Amino acid sequence: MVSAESWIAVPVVVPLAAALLSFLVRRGSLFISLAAAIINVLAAAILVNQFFVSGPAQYAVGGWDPPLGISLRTDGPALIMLVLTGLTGVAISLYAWGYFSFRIDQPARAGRPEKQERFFWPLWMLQLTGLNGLFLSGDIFNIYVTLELIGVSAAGLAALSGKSASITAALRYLLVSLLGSMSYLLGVVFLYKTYGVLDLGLLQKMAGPTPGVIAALAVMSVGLLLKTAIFPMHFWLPPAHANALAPVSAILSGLVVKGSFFLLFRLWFDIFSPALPHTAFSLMGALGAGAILWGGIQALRQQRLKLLIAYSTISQLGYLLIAFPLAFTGGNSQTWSAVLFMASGHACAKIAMFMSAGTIMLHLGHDRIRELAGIRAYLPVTAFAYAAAGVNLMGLPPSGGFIGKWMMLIASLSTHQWLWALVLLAGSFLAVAYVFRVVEQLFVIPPDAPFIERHPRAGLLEWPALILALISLLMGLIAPYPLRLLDTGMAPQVVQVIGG
Amino acid sequence: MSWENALIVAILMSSFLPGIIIFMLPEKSTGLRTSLNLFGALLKMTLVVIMDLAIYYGRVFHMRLELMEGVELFLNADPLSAMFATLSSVLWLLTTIYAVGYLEGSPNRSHFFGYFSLCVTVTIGIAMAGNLITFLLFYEMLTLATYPLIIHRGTDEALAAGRSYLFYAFGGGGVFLFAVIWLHTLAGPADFTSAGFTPQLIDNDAPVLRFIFLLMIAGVGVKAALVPLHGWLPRAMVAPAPVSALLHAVAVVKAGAFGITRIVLDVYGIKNIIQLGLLPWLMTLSSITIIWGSLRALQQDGLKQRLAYSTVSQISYIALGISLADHRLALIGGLVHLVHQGLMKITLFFCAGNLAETLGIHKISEMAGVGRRLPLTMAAFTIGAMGMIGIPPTIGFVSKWYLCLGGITAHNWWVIVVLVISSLLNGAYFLPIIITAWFGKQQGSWPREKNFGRFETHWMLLAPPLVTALAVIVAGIIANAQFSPLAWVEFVVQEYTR
Amino acid sequence: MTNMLYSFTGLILFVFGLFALISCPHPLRKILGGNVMSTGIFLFLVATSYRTDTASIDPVPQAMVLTGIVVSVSITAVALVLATRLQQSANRAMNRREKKNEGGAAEG
Amino acid sequence: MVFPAFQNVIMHTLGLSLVAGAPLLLMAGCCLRPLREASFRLLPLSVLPALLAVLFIPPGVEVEVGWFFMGGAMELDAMGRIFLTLTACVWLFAALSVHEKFRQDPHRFRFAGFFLASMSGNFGLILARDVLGFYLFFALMSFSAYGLINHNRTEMTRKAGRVYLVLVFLSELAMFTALVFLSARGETPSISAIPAADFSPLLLFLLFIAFGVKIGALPLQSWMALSYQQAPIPAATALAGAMVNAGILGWLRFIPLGHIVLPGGGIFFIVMGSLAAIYGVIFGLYQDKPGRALASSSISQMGLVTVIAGYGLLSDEAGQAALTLMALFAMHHSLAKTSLFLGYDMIDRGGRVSGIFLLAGLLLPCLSLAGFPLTSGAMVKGALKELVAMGGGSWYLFGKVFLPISSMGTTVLMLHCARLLRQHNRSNGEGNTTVAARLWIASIALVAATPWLWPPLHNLGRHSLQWQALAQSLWPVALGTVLALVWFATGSRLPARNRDVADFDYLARSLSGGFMQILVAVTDFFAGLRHAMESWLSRQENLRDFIRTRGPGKWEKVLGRWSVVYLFYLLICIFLFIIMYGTLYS
Amino acid sequence: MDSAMTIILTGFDLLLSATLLWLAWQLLRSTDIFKAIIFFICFGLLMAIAWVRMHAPDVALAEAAIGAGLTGPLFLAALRKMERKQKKERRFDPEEKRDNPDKRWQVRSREASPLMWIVAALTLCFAGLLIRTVWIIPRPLPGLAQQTAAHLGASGVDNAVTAVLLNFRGYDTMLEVMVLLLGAITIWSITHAPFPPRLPDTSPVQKSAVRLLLPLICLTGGYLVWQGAYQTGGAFQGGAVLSAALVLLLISDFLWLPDMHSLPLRMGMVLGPLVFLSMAVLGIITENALLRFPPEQAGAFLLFLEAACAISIGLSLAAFFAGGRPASDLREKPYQTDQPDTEKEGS
Repeated sequence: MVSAESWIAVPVVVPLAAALLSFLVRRGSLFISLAAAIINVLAAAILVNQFFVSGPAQYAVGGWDPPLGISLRTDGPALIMLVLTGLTGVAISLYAWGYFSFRIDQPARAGRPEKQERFFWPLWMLQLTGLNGLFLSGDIFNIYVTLELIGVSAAGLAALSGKSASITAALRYLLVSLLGSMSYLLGVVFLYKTYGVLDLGLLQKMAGPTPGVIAALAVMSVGLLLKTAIFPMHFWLPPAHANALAPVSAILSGLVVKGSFFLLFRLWFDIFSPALPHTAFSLMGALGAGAILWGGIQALRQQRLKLLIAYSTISQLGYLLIAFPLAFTGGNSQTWSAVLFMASGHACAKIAMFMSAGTIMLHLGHDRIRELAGIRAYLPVTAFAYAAAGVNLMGLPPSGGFIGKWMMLIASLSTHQWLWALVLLAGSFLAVAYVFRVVEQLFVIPPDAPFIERHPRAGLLEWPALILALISLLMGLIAPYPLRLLDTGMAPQVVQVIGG
Repeated sequence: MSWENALIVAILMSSFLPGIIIFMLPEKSTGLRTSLNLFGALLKMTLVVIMDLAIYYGRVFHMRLELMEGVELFLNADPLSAMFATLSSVLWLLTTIYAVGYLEGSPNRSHFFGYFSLCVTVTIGIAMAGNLITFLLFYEMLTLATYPLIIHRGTDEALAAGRSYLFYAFGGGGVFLFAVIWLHTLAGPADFTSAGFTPQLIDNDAPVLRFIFLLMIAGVGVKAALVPLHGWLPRAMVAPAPVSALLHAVAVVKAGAFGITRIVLDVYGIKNIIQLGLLPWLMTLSSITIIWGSLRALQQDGLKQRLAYSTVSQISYIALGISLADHRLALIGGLVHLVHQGLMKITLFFCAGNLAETLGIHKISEMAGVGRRLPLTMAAFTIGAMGMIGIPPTIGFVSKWYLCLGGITAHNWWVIVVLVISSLLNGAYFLPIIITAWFGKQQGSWPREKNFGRFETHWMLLAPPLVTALAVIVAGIIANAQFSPLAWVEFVVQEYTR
Repeated sequence: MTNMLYSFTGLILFVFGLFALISCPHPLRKILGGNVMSTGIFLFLVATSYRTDTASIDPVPQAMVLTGIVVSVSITAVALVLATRLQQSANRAMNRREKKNEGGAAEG
Repeated sequence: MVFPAFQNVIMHTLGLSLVAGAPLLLMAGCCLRPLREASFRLLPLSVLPALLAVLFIPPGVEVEVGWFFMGGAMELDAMGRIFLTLTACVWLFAALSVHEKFRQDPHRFRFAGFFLASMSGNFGLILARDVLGFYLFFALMSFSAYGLINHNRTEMTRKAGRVYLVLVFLSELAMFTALVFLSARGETPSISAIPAADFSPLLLFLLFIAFGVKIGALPLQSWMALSYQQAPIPAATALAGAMVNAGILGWLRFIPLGHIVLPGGGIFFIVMGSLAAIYGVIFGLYQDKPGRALASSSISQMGLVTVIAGYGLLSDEAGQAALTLMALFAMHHSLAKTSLFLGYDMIDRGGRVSGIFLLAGLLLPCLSLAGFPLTSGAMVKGALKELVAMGGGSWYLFGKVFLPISSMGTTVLMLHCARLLRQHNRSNGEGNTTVAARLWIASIALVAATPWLWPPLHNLGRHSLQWQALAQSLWPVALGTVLALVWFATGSRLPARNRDVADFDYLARSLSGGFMQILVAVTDFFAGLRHAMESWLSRQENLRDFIRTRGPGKWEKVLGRWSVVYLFYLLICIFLFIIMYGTLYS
Repeated sequence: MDSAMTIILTGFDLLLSATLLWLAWQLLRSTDIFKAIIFFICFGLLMAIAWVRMHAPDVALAEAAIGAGLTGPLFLAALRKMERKQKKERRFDPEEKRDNPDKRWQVRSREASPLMWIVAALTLCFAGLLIRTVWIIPRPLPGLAQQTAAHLGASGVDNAVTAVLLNFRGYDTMLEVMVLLLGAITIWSITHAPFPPRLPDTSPVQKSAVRLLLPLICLTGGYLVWQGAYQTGGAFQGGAVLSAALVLLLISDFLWLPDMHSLPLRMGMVLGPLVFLSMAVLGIITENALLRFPPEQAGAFLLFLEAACAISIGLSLAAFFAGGRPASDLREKPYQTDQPDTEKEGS
């Protein structure tokens, strides 16, 4: 009968089926998707369990072993992203439920929110499929297909609100995504030309500093950087994220950029680290530093909440990159783990923030930061969720962000890379500034605060945000578990390389 | 889990859980909120006292939670933490009562009391932190927990104060984090022990260690309001009186001073720090702070502002005592002032709050003759102020006495000069308040008078300052008794002067 | 030789497409550029598999290119629809503005 | 046998505790609304435990109260007994007077409270065995006295109070510092074991300031005239009669006279003392208010005490002699002063005593102070001469010249006082003055009788009865009397307008004011600097504007262009290419 | 003979490459976008030839059908949609260039011109690096030809490309079909089919031509699907041909897609992916691996799969052409006036 290893297919197959069904059967799309999200989490949990029992696994799709066939694999990084996506996926689904029922109850334009809901679910499920496929895939061309799946569904989601601004942003997003994935594909071709295989595991064994790898890494990295919205190439992100519907912003900011980042991470640390010189890592660090500072400054100057959050995403992505030189020279595997740990902490926090912003916007009708005061009286949970998520962005204990920052600082100080440490601190200060710009508005209730009617389903909007925010806030306390996942997941060769 | 662990957790939870529940309570359920608050406070106090006794009889309280390799949460209740925890929990009870009275009928109380409880939880966490990471964790959380309290009024001024607070606190926090990590990379993960880190390190990295020390002091110095870093404190006075009391006596400023103590005694260790020659720096810094705070206090007309600057000055007594850490008496003086300053300053803030709440008085120039209208409040105020000046038999005298003794046994005349000048200035800014309150002639009517029936003000506003004022006197008179703060501090100091 | 030649052609097509995607302001041109770019990559990829000997031709790149073509047409279609929507709303806005201007002129 | 001993301990502890405790309890009673009437009625009884203790507590009983204020201890030693007796008597007089005078006063409870607190402090410091206990009670007494001085709350009393408070505060600080120096070994010494070895001139100077304020030593005297005049007369009685002694006792307790020789310190004391003695006289002659005149006489007399202490510091045996002599002088002075103040009180309240009797009654303490034969003054001055003789050398000569002059001056001053008292306007003529009169008479009796009844004075008394001594003590008084009479007869008065100048009031005020101004200026400067820095840092508006409109905003737009992004795309790509090729070829 | 052949072929290769590059350059630089699209179609056709030259007939077929055959019309339709209204409403502007209907596209490019030179130089540099890399990649190039050939027998089909596509790398194809469906879903989510795609003057000749052609096209499509197992052809090619039939129907007013109910369309679009997915899951259940087919029946399975996919692909491609969901589906108020949104989302 069905073997235990086949669980690995579930995170791909189930959302896929849900996407098809929810496109086909529109009425029940919500519940189909919700069920799929929950099954997805369960599958992720089972995979984690299997991982702890029997270590990294490889699964040949169709029974064809690589290099001929495609393999799926679970290892630490993949699993942590899988679990993250699963958890946040459920939260986002719940939130979207509340969000759309809210909007459908108060239609601003006939039919529009309903249309949005109908198409949201299949698109979201395909997005989930793409992400899970990306994390699990062990084949570089298959990864390209998942990237496209992610890219197109993300553009579709971004365009869902139907406003001109969001359409513009979505088109730009789509083109950027096209450019990114084409660059990636070019890299795939180079690799195939050089080694004649597409499997990650085989590539890892073969890879060395050869011309093909060099070209592949250069174009793939730059493509993925573009897709991840790293600093000088971030232009597409803020409009896309800020103009989308709230659940969509959450998906885009929390998960989608993490997908391409994960790939970058995998390429640089898992597969090709032997081929990469130190300077390359420093370049990544420099880009990260630029992102942290620039994103922070831009976040400071925004007048709108969602734009602020979007720019903070840019800033936070910089942290992930700044970890590259630190992990390379840090001489300890922790920094390596810190990257993904921080990424997942940030994902939870960012999703919670966008959810809060969406809730506020639904209730208030706008998201101008200066006019938010008083909202706490009606949406206390949301206000708190925003603040709690902000703690993660600021990197204060005990959040996941803190643990990540801690490990990075340790690495930078123990290897005397002062500059990175200073940038990390400066980024935190900027984060404090832009988080509290909002929080101070959220936390006060002026006497003349306007009265806002609470939607009966507002709980569905508020609590998922709070739970994610709390997860991000308390992630530091449960750090040993994900870190264990990462530690065991690392291939011995990589440990050697990074450690040496 | 042994009962010791359970006790630690229970102590933390006894304010945390009520805090969480209070957050969720609707605004209207005043009774439930108040009883939860008081129940939590009483429970916490009881538990802390039990813990004190157990510590006195040699029990060890440890709790570890590993976050990752080399980073663990470590809660450890040694006598020093017990001292701070006791102070905080007792004063929290009083402040809670006071706050309930103070905020009666004002909006957003669930929010307020929720953060109030979180704040004390975090403070207890600071007290019981057993290593730098844990300390840092709670230290940063303290900023977060107090910020909503500072901006509670929601006025522009409050927001500006909040911003200033954040600027300073997170600036300090960042510097502190940096220093902690730096030290971590040099010395590895280490718990607070009276020995500090290994002496070999000094041979290799003395200049770096010095620099780290400066960074650390700057980091915690922000909360302890050491002089160039004190700017937030007077501004934060826009917060309601219970918050000021909390900031000055229970939580924030205390946490900073406690941090200095920990850094000198437990992170570096007395021996090491002397070898590094760092104490004179600390002494200079604290002396400047003492004098500066007093001088600035002299020029304030706002009562709370004056008190705030007085805190700036007084808190550095602790640092001054610590800076003579190799002399037992000075150490005792410094540590005992941690408790004493808390009692005295909270009295003063309670009284200032009473003046503001009952009569609408915010300025010293409006206080003439107020002693007749609020005799009990002003009596408490007088006692608190006397304590601040250091007039016997108040506890202020006790700590000053020990500090001076420490100075003289160390042949460090500087300390005495500083303390005498400071006392002179303390007198110069407190005595006129007392005189004008008691002997001045009332000018016209009070700015905004409220009547509370039987007592001169709401009983919940009256009882806490009276209790603390009594404590200011009694704890001074019985300083040598077995169960006084002084005795406990001597117990604490045993560990460090062995 | 042949595969080298076609590889170069493919790469140059890629670069052309890239340049067009970036530098052309018109969305349709951008999308065209994207198409040229992908076609270039496909050519580059298939050139890899080319052997004079028909039997030893590697089918995997061809399969990949088939997949790629389909993906590419989807993206193109989506992008075109988006661009159309955008242009239409821009046109409408322009018309509205003109109408307003005309109305204003008529009144004035 | 254990039990009775234990019982004794309890009794002694209780007894000694009550000496200072009873007034405090009564004070507490005065503060509580239901008890205050009764407490006020019991006011004179508060002295009772002190008197009983003098009578019944055997010498050498030492009570340790370990928990009390860092280790308290009480003992009633010989010196203490003298002072306690004396002080208790004065306080008793004062208490009775208060009880009588303030019966109708609306603020009597407040006054009683301060009064009792001062009293408690005064008793407590006498009994205190440990320096901190002494300090504690001294502070209690000093600060409570502010309430006595500023009882009437007029502009003048407030000013008097302020001056007093400032000086008291200074003295407290000096004393505190002195105590710290005394404890330089790390533990607080007991009063009987003040370490002579560590005694430094600095310490002596600190003690001079600490207790000099109380006795009105020269630069610190300015509170006295103000307070004695402005305080209610019973309070002034207590100040002049009892609390001044606390200052003397302070010196006695803390300067281990007889164990140390500090010639420099001694000279300082002698000079300051003699200056004070002369200054007191001259200053007194300017006065036209009895209170002020009496205060200046106190200044002058206390100058003599300072001189005694100074001589005591010159050598060991002189120290021993000075020790006794200071105690005796204290007693002599306070009895005379008390009597004068009680007389003043009686006159002030319109007491009807016939002219000649009044004059006699007033003259007796005056002459006693001047050192008229057969009075305690003569005895004390005789002893002083012997002490001066011990000083040796030039200081002996100085004493020989100075003492008669001082006696002469005192005589003139005291006669001036008596005249002022006689001429005093009876402020409120009505009222029952029988109690006041009786008190006054009792005090005169005490002044007259003490030299002969008090055992320690027997020797001196016998000595003073010798002819030579009589003559020696008589001629300065006589000369002084003549001078005074001439002065009175010519009717000339010294101009009153220089009074304030002589008060050092201006000087002090302008000095302290200038000092404060400098301080304020300095702090303002730094605070301003800091403020400027902060506002520069947090000039958020400008910064925000910059971030929003210029700089970052503009560049963000540039970064939003496809071509710019493409530029970066190419740059990063080419950079990666090149560096990786670099590794390939290196 | 071989050498002569080689020379001829090399000449052909050079010519073809040069033509391709020239076409690409033209289509990217020509001033008129309409021309550019025409160039693009030509480019697609030439590419098909290039594919044939590369011995990739499957790709050639797909390119011809999809790359040139479908994408070109897609572009043309889009261009028409973009210009149509404008033309209608601004009749007095015959000089208006078809290119750059909106001025803002142009302004930016002029501004950026100095930058463009740098960028162009860097692009050249980039191209040089790429070419150089290809140049130095060691030869012979490795590949998976042997493995594929070795396992072809177990794949159930004879055509190696189809074997790779549907069996060895069936997972890729499953996701790829999803991407296609995703494209359709996205397009549906964006807008309605915005204008009647039929030509205004459908002549009777056209109609009858369509009537005649239709069965033929369908037959061709079916044949291509069927043939996929053995020779060139397969689901994509067949699907593309089917979509051509649908497009013909659309533009000839036979099928009025915007008026259709969306459910049958959705069912048709989902059919292929769903069958694919079911097969995949069936593989888990029966063969213990995702997408594993029992080797004996693999051929039948794959044929079924291809047939289902072809239908869905045809429908999806037709949906691309229609450019939106049926007008009756999920009606929202049309965007008559696209005022700046003042509703909930802010602006």
